[in-house]
Amino acid sequence: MSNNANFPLLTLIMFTPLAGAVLLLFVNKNSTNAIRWIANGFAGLGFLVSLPLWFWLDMATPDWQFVERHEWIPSIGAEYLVGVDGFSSLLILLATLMGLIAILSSWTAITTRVKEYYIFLLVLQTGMIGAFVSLDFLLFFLFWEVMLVPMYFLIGIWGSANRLYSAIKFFLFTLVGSVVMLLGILAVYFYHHEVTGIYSFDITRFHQLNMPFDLQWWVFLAFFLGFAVKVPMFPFHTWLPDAHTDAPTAGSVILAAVLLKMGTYGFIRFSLPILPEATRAAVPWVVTLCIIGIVYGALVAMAQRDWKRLVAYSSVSHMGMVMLGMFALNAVGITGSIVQQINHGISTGGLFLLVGVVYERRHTREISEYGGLSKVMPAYAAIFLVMTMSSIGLPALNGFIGEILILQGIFVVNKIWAAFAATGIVLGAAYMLWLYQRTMFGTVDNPKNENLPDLNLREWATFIPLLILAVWIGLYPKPFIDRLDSSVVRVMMRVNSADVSLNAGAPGAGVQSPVVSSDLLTLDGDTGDVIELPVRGGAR
Amino acid sequence: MEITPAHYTVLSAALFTIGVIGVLVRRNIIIIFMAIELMLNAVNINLVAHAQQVENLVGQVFVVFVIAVAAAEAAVGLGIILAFYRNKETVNIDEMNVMRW
Amino acid sequence: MPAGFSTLDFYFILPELVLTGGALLLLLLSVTVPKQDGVLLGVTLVTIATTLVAVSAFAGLDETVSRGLLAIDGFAAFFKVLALLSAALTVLMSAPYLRVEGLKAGEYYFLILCATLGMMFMASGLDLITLFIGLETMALSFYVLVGYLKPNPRSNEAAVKYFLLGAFSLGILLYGMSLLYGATGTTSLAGISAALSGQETSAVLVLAVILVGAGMGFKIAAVPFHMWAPDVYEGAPTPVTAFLSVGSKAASFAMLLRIFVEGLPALAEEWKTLFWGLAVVTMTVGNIAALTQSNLKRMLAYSSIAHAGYLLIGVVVGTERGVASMLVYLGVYLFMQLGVFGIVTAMRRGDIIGDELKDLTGLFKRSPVVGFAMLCFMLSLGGIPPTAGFMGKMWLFGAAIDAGEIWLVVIAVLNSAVSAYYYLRVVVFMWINEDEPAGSPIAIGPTMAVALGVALLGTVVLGVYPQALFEYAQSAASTLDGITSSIALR
Amino acid sequence: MDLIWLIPVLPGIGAALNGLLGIRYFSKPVAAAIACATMGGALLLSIFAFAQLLGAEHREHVVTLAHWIPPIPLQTVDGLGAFEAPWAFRLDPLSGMMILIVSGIGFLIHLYSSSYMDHEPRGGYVRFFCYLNLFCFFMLTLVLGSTFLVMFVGWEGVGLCSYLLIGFWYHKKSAADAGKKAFVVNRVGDFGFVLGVFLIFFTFGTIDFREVAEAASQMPVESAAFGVLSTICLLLFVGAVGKSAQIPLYVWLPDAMEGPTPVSALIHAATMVTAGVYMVGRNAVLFSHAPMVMTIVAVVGGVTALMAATIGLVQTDIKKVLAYSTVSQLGYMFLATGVGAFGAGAFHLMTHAFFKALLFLGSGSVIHAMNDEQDMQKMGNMKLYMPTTFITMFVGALAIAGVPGLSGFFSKDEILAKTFVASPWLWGLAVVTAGMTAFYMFRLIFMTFFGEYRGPKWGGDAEGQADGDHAAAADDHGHDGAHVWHGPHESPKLMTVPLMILAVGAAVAGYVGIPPIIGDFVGVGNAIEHFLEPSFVAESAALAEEGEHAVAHLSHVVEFGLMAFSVLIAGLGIALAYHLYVRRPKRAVELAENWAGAHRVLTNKYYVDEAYNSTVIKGTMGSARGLWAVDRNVVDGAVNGAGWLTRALSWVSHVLDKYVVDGLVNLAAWICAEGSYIFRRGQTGLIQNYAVATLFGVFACATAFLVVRFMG
Repeated sequence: MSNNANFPLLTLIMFTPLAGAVLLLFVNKNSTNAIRWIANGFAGLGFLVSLPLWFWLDMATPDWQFVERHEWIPSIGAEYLVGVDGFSSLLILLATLMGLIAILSSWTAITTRVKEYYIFLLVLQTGMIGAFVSLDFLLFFLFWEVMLVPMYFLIGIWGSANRLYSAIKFFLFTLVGSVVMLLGILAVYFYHHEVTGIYSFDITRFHQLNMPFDLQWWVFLAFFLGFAVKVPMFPFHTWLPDAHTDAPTAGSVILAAVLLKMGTYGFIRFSLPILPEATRAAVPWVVTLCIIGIVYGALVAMAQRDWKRLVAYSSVSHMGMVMLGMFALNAVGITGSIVQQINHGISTGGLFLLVGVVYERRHTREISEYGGLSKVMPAYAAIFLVMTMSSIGLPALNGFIGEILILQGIFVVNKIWAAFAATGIVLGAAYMLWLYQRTMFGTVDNPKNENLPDLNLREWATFIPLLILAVWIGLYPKPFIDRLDSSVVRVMMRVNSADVSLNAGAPGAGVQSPVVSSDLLTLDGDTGDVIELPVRGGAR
Repeated sequence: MEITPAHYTVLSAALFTIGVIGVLVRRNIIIIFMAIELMLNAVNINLVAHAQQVENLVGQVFVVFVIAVAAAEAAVGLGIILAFYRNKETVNIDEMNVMRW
Repeated sequence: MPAGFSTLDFYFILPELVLTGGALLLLLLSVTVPKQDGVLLGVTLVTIATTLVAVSAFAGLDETVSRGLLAIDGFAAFFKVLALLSAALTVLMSAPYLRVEGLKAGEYYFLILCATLGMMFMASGLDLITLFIGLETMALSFYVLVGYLKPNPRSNEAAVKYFLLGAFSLGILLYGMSLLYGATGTTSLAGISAALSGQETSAVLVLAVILVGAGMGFKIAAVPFHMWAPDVYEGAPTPVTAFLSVGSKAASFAMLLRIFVEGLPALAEEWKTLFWGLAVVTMTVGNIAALTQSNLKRMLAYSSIAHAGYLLIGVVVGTERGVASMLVYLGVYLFMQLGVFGIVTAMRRGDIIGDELKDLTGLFKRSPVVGFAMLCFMLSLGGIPPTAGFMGKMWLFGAAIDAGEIWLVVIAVLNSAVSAYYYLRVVVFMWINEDEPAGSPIAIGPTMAVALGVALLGTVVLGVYPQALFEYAQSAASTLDGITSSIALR
Repeated sequence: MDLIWLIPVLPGIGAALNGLLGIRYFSKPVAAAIACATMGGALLLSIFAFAQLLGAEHREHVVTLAHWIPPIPLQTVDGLGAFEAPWAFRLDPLSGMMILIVSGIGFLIHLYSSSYMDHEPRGGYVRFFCYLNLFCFFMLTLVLGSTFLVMFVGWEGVGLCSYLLIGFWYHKKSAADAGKKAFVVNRVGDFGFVLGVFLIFFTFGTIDFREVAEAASQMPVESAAFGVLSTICLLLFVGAVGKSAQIPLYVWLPDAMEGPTPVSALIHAATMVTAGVYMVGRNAVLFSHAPMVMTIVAVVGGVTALMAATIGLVQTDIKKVLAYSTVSQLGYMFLATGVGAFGAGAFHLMTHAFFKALLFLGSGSVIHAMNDEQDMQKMGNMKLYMPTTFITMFVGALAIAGVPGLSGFFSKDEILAKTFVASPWLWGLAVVTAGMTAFYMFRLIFMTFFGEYRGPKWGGDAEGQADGDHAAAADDHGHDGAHVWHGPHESPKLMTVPLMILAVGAAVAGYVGIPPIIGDFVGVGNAIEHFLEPSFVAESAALAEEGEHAVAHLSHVVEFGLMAFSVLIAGLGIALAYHLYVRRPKRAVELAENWAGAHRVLTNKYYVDEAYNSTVIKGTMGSARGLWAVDRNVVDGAVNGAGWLTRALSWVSHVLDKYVVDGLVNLAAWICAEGSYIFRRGQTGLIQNYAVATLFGVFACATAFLVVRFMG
């Protein structure tokens, strides 16, 4: 186990924001500037402490890294088990970065109940990171649900007109999905106990489980509901436009950039490797939903008059793309899917930030209220252009890398699917450029827009990291793709071991390797499947 | 005709049913309470009859407890009804619907 | 079975004796030392504490005493602890309430202790008669407690309703018991179990199961025997409602488990089916009816009905895991439910009744700590991590999945999602609605602070680190006779 | 040659400098200097590289900079492969020619623009050069890219720049619309292109041009069945159709004339639009293995050439004429590639780049002189005011018309000859087109430079200044009323010098490709075709094909006849134009009136835009709106699936919509709430009702058991 130093890095990353939240509890709620500085400070600190994940991550090992394992609820076998691989480390970095940006972007946007606002954002941050680092399924679920509450408040208190409705819709939708998912988790847990005699929520153990197909199928459905709502996949997406539209800017940014990734993360981390046969069986169905989502999201986006809602629907389309790559079930598709998750975080997060900038100035999101912003806010228009291009997958920007990998991945599986999905490219360009044209181009018709100030320094600071990332991933995605290798191989070993041989012997190949034979158990008598007991569940 | 425990059981059932119907149809709280006492007494008959049938005394012991509890219940119950009457000047059960929905 | 009583039998009921002594002392003091509410409170708490110590002294025992009438086992001990804890918290939150309402404290505490005594017997009774006596001891005390606000027509009405319907359901319960006695010739649970094993199920036995089930269903407020609950919860003094919804419910579940798991394993198929149906309708009706309530106490009544539905899942599962998960849930439920009612109690101040939802408006702004506590309780009731309610539900649903009760548990999780709506509504009033609240700020006295503090601590700590409770419940459940350790998956 | 990656990167640096710093800090001359300098650098490097290439034995050089997408295992037809994409650039004869064209013409246009755009405010000026440099960066990447994906970077990048530059005057709605249209239509083509790339990887396990060509050359020619190679080629051709504005995706190009004229010259004449032709040429091996697709290419090219030429006959906007001419000429190039004459296509690409850039820049000069007037009906006799522009444009027109001795003659003749071999029908199309080309080009020349001056008055004349929309348009362009127009005038040196250089190019560029019929006399071969040959064949096949090359040639007599015929046709076209527009201008109007129907169809460009608008665009937007309505009302409302009826009703009724619909979620919520009220109503407060409920429970249970027990 590499990187398994005694230093509890992940715990530190996870709880830094929470520490900030706790500290904020003791600050007078009227000293808003102090609160802002503290919140920004802790968010920045949170990002800084997460940086070692980039530099210290060992890309050569197939094992989990930075693992911490402590007893938690021994009577049911739940543990405080955290660890990362390339995939989750990237998402954590995305979360800490976007969290920092979201908090920074709120400086002037939020003027009421400032203290609570930052506390919720910081708690949310801890929840997100916690979900990404958890290797214990119960712990994961705990964090997964913890995120709901602060997000609910962020939408409900600081949102716009329809905020209560949107907040509750978000909450209930996600809750329904996740409670059903909990049932799936428990089913796997008990099955694991049945065949091994060990009570454990350790997903590295679950990753070695060979469940009978029927059970897999049901558990898959349960997981699917939980994750698909979060992604969100068509037809479970209806909460998203509402939530995005009504959330405050930072909420939208976090929601789009990180929270949605929970769903896709869940699929890659749990559904695929734990339930490989069911996953394979579900491919046509899921892909159908993905394609519908891609086209549907794009078309509906085109009809929007609300700037934020348009971006929200584009999210539906993009996340459909992400799911599509994943269910190609080959290395290129899954890599593309993960890269596209990061990209979506950057570009859609950026787009929401951009909407937030003008919303703060004009307090409207009606597209028709704008026009000709290029003239009054040239820098803004330029950044918006880059984000738009990143969003529609212009080569040499980040979105392209993800899209091309996803489409190539799905293409070798089924050409027709790829063709349908690729229509998203055309439609994506259409609605984004139309948006760009309606807002940035034309003459400044609306007198209220004539004196809008361009970006200030703080706003620049929120965009610069995103721009850098967009160009970096677009031009040289290798560092990102390289660190996904072992994560992808881990999944591939389970769902499609035929397609990983290129890397056999290289990173990740060990995932399959030595297991103890002393405890070979036969399940279900008739099937004669043999379950191999994990010797080293990866993270011992 | 010999009177068997089965006959008592039938009697008990009938008495119980009368009690239940009493509870359901009467309007006066006191009478409803009496109907409930009828139900309890149906239970008592049942217990005694069964005690006879199974040839042990447990049933009869049970009856003693039931009677005692019924007495206690009557005491508490009448007190409560009295308090209610003091406030509302009525013991009509139809007028007892301040709290609903 | 020993031939007669011995001093040993008295030794084993030492906790109950202590409690009785304390209660009697209290009654005496209330007559002799007027206006000494503090003293009375102290005596009550000391009594409860001493009893608690005594109960824990017997922890780990697994004895059948008093000629098979009582069990001194982990299961009983667990429920006794629950009863005593809920009594203690109720007493703590009652003190300021009694002052506001101008009620006599001595009798009140006495009745609480009596009810607790009844609960303790319900937990350890091994004979239908003992259980019946325990049940009535508790019920009679509650009849009076519910109507304790004598000048208040709502309280009166609640008392009458509770009393009449309680007596009515008692009749049904007793009739069922008499049928059981008739069929088996004994009232001892072990005897009934032995007599029934291998016996063909007869219609009479089924009827007995239904009648006993209905009687117990009334006590735990299972649909359709729940109708009293909303009215009584609303009308009763708030701390009594709290005690009723926690202590009485827990003790009734203890009795229910004793009767069905220990006494009627032979009829397991029948009563599991019965409780399956009851569980489904109970949680569904409870949750849906709660959606539109505007009175907080009434809403909590429906929520408590819904929770009874969840708890019934544990009965349906009926395995050791199922029972253990029920115990966990009851333990968790104690903290969160008492916490909520504690806050509702605290809302009663000056001229304000404070049990309407809109009374909560801006609560967070007025007193953030109370608002935060309420948030935790609501999340916990809704089963959302990281609160205790989640751990309870998770484990309850887990037991059901383990037992293959998939559909039941699917219905349950959907219900729990629905329930989030009305719990969040409370949160909306407290946190989000910005209108200026009416009335004086909430003052939290020291006793109330302790009560709320304990409840909050329990809710949060058990949500993050429930190991102790899990372990305790597990060991308690394993001492229940006739329990099957596990049912194979599917 | 290892530094070829610098060729695109240099303008990239220029763009970055101007974009990041320039917009805020640079003055106009500085920005223009940076842009021109980087382009000049690129041009020098290109010349240098090209010279090295000429001298090299092995005329292919690949430079791999770094991994872009590192290898990831992926299934292909032949088992497990690895998908990877390096940042690799390839210099070979074809790309060598292209970089010369791009950087050469690009450089000239940079120079030209520095003067042409001078009346832009500083910010816009710098922005323009930023975009222009960026375009060159992407265009050079496109032509130098060694794999399909690197090419695609440039491919999409030029699309973006085209979008930005067409919409450069974004405050004009038409400009912004045109930019968007260009991008989206191109994306439709890209859709085909990427699918083609995917299929290429799936088939060959690589996306490197050379490797693909080698692998394809080993596969049988798909003359009988429409196999995988044909599919690939068809998909790639869809991409080319989009980029190079062929039927049915040509509609964006005429609209693209909304951009500044240098942009039209660079992007929409000389370079970007030829990318499709370049790409097909780049994949010559693939295409020659797919004869059916070749036929499609040829037919599409031929038909486009004719159709665009017919539209060009009647346009009065000077730039629109040139735009349709460009579409038409691009059709010519596709016709050439379609009949297998890749060399001829590339040759025409090059000559076209010269004369069309020349014509566009010339027209820009005219427009500039006319104070942004583009309507030829308002010009006339301009040769008087701007002789340099007139002479250079005249040369360009002669070249495009195919007058012997000028560049267009050689390349067009080459194409006609090759087409005749392949299909006389297509040859017929091409010749008719050639005639039309000559006609409309000289129509343009005559309307603009000859005849009466028909434009607005100038000087202190207030009426002339206030003249309707024309003045307003001028203001829009940033003149801000401060700039007073002093009538048509010759453009400054910075503009005319590029024109002259291009005119020379347009005149002599053809001599690199002297057709054998003439070349044989003077002892010069067709240098360019021979030079480009290695780019169009697989390495392994190159030697083998050496011998059979001559087989396709026509006899000299036939070729000479064809050549003479096409020259005759061109001459006829010019003569007709002279007749109609110089000698008897009224005749043209009469003709238009006599043939009003045809004329209207042509002026309205066959109503293709309208057709697209009413089908594709309306359809898309309609489905978008419809789906949104569905999303708001149905999907959202369908969570429980019980809401069909409700939804249908709410559709009609806004009131219902408010309370019942926003979807199924709300419906579910509504059902719960209603259920809640029902349950509440059950709670009557009456004890006896409660007791009844209890009894009901008991009876229900008992009945259930009875039923199960005794019935079941």
